[in-house]
Amino acid sequence: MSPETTVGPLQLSLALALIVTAAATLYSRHRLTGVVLFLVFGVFLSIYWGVIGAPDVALAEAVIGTGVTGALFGYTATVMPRPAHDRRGSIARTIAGLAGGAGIGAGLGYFLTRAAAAPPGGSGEPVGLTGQATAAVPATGVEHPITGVLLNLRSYDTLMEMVVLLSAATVAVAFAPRSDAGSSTRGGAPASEQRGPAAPPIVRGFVSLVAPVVLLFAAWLLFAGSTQPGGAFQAGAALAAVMILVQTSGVGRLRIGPAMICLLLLGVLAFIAVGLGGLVLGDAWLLLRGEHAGTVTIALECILAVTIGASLAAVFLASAGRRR
Amino acid sequence: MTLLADIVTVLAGLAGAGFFTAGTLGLLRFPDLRSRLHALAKADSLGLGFVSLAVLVQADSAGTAAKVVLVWLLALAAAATSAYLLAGEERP
Amino acid sequence: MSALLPAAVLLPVITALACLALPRRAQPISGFLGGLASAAVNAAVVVAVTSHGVLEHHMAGWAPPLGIALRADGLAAAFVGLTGAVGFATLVFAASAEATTGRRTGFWPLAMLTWSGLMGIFLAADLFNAYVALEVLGLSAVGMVALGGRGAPRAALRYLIVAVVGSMLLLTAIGLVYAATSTLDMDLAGQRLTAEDGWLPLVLAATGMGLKTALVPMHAWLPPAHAGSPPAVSPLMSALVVKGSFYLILRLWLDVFPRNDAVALVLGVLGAVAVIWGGVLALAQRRLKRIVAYSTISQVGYLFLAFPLLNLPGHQPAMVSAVVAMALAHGLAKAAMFTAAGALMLGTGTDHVDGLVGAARSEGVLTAGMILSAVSLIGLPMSLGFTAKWQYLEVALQTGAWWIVLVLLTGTLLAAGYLLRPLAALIRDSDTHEEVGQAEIGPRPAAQRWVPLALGAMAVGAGLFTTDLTALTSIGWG
Amino acid sequence: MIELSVASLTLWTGALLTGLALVRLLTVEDLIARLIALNLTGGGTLLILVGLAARTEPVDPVPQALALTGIVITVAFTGVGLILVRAVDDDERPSRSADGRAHGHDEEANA
Repeated sequence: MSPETTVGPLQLSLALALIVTAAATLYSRHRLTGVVLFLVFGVFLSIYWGVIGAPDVALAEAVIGTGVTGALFGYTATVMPRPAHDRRGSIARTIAGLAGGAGIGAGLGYFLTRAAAAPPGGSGEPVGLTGQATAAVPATGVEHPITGVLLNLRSYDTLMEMVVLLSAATVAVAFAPRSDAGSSTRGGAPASEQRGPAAPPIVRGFVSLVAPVVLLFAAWLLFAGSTQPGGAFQAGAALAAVMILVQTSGVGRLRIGPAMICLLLLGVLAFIAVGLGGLVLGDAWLLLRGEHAGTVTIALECILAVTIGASLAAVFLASAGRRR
Repeated sequence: MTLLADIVTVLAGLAGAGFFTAGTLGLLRFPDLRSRLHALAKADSLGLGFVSLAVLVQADSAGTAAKVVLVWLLALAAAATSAYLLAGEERP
Repeated sequence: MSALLPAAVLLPVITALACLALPRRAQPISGFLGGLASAAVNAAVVVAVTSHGVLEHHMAGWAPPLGIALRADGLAAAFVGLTGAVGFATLVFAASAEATTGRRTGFWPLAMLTWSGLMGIFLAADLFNAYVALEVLGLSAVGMVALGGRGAPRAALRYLIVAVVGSMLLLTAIGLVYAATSTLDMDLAGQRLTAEDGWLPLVLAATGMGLKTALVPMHAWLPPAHAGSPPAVSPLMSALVVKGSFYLILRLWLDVFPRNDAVALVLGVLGAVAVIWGGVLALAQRRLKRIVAYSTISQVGYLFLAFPLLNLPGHQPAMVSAVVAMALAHGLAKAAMFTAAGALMLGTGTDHVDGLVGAARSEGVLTAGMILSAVSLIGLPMSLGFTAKWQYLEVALQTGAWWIVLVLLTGTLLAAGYLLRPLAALIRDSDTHEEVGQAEIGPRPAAQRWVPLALGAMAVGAGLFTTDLTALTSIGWG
Repeated sequence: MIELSVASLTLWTGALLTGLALVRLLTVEDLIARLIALNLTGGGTLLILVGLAARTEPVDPVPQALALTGIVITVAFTGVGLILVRAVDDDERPSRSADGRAHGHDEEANA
């Protein structure tokens, strides 16, 4: 599905569905309908990414953008169903908002299309770094170009991105529910609150059935990443999904304790170690070439996946932990 | 062989589409939550079964076929559990 | 030698990891040591740039446009030095008492991550990498603001939304530059970007960074965030975090985007409005931390006031050193003022101006620190603030930009107004017939007294080294 | 169908999405609706990013890697946003969380 072909009915209908679901999500009356419509939007967006020839982004959007974000929103919206001051927006305001939004979007689209249509300044060669990037990928030890870019050509970007996740996890640790933060709980929270109310047996059965499958799926995603779409981020998010399922269904008991914090540190520490190794062995930070580059990348991806899973789970626990 | 496979795909696909439409009609027409859940859970799961069958026949390797069946089974389990949870919310 | 640059970004991250692993009691020690090491690396980078000129390090061994480069020229070295000085001083202040770091644990790792984000921006030579570093800075700054008292989470949430919208405008601009030049490296993009491709990304990036730097009319989020955050966080926010996004638009303006007089004028006018409007709002405030927060909005106006002058080819090197001097002066003086205000608030339990009457008698050193920082913020002679404004005046007079001269003078008067009023309250005795009682201040630890004085002295003393600062900022071009 | 390349369709969808979401982001009161609008703006911006650059035969891997990084950053911000929404909710509804105040007794540095 090369981007140059003209737009088929599938892409057009998906694009339309995206706009309509987005408008519905933005102007929904209740929080819960907003969250559910957001999930529908996420599904459409994942399919759209796949259809325009970006499978990695589609997978990431599905697992991270819709899966984990959906879980975060879903849980928070149900724990706080009614906003403190729910003002009924009138129909006129909704129409005005939609018109205004569409106007700004159209203006932005017009200027962007004009800018994109103009031939690239001066240099005649095709736009983008496709040629150079695909030529350089074999040296990175992985075949899939996206993973090659993420973990070798632009690995410093991915390291800083892990630092962003570390920052989010630190905020989660700071706002962990009191009973979790390991500090002396005054009078100790009631036992039931400690374990979280047990979900009905059918849910516990479903989770104990599905969790191993999703774990297997996460592992498969991780190792597929070197040859086809997949990789540490999607695998990490699938891992987080398992943790969230286990926590909410009461099958297991996760808390932001020393073990979780240890997992949070591991990923960035490993990445910096690889960076330092590149400096010591080669002559530049994060240098990763030669025959064992592939194995080091895979090992690093495993640790990154675990840390990404732990970070997203920590954020879920902090935002959805039972405090009341 | 492929002609037979194509015929099965087309028929199964149409049947699947039919059941999905039935499920959606049920959602729109039925009066209360529980009957809607009933319509959705049953019809859509069966529709997905037919669509999986349609895809199964075209699968090139056993691995892909197994994955399609796995997708269907997981979808069944998820549909049943979420329907149970939603039904549980509205105790009469 | 160039391997120093990634070390400057990653050492604070390693310290953050250590602080996250330790319980709250042990975090000040490890944070202090990590801050000391990071400040040493920052100093090493500044020395390396002054002796060796521009440093460049290709990450993972891939040269641009494929790989990512880190580059440190004179302009970057100046801001790296500012981060080292103000960052370390604030960490010393934070180590003095646990109350300075807010109710919850998390200040130390988040402060070090903010330091790492700042270094990531100052040393970035790749557009998308600068965006990711900006996100590290934004998210850890939001985290730090949220550690404050009652209103802090709501202010932090508002700041988060502002930070994300600003970054998304920048990301769209980066997409446009990549589409036009097929590279993400700043220098290569600068060479290839033509004027008719360049105006839209410039407008988007300038709006995004203006939003994150709280340029008027997009400033409403700043006072609750900076004033509401814990005493040790406010100096980091006003002195350093705000500089991160300003540095990015300055770097893009000088290296990537072609000349654009219209945008330069708009930024200059908005800067002028910010100087005056920020000053007027600061005059109206009754709480010390809010006065200092609104003063940030006014001082940021000075930074953006430089864009019309930056745009004139003949005067670019002089104007860049003027902007850098202004940024450094504001950084040092604002950190001194906010640490002093924080210490006073912890001592008296309130930061309302009337509650601080006569505090100078028992806290002379603290008040001296505030006076020195006021001298630099107002721009009285011999302080770095003064020499910065003097350089502005020189270029403005040469190019006949009279309105800038007028704004500079009005701004100085307004700054004098809103800063001297709280200082007067500190110094004068509470008259017998006034109902406002004498402020009793709990004894302040040594760090809370001497850090503001040290920073204030640096803000004033640095005025003597302006020629060295100009020499430093002109390394790499100009 | 309409003479329109996929890249510019992606561009137009991204632009419309960003426009709609930005306007709603600035006008809506409810915090969770704001975070949802933030996510939609993020999705729109990434569509623009890939739409602008994706005009080569195999889609250029670099913008895809950037979009992937963008998605992860958006989820990090959304997570922190939701943590803050819960913190705001705790602050502004002391009545409902009686024990919630139990841990808030230690001396607070007031704003």
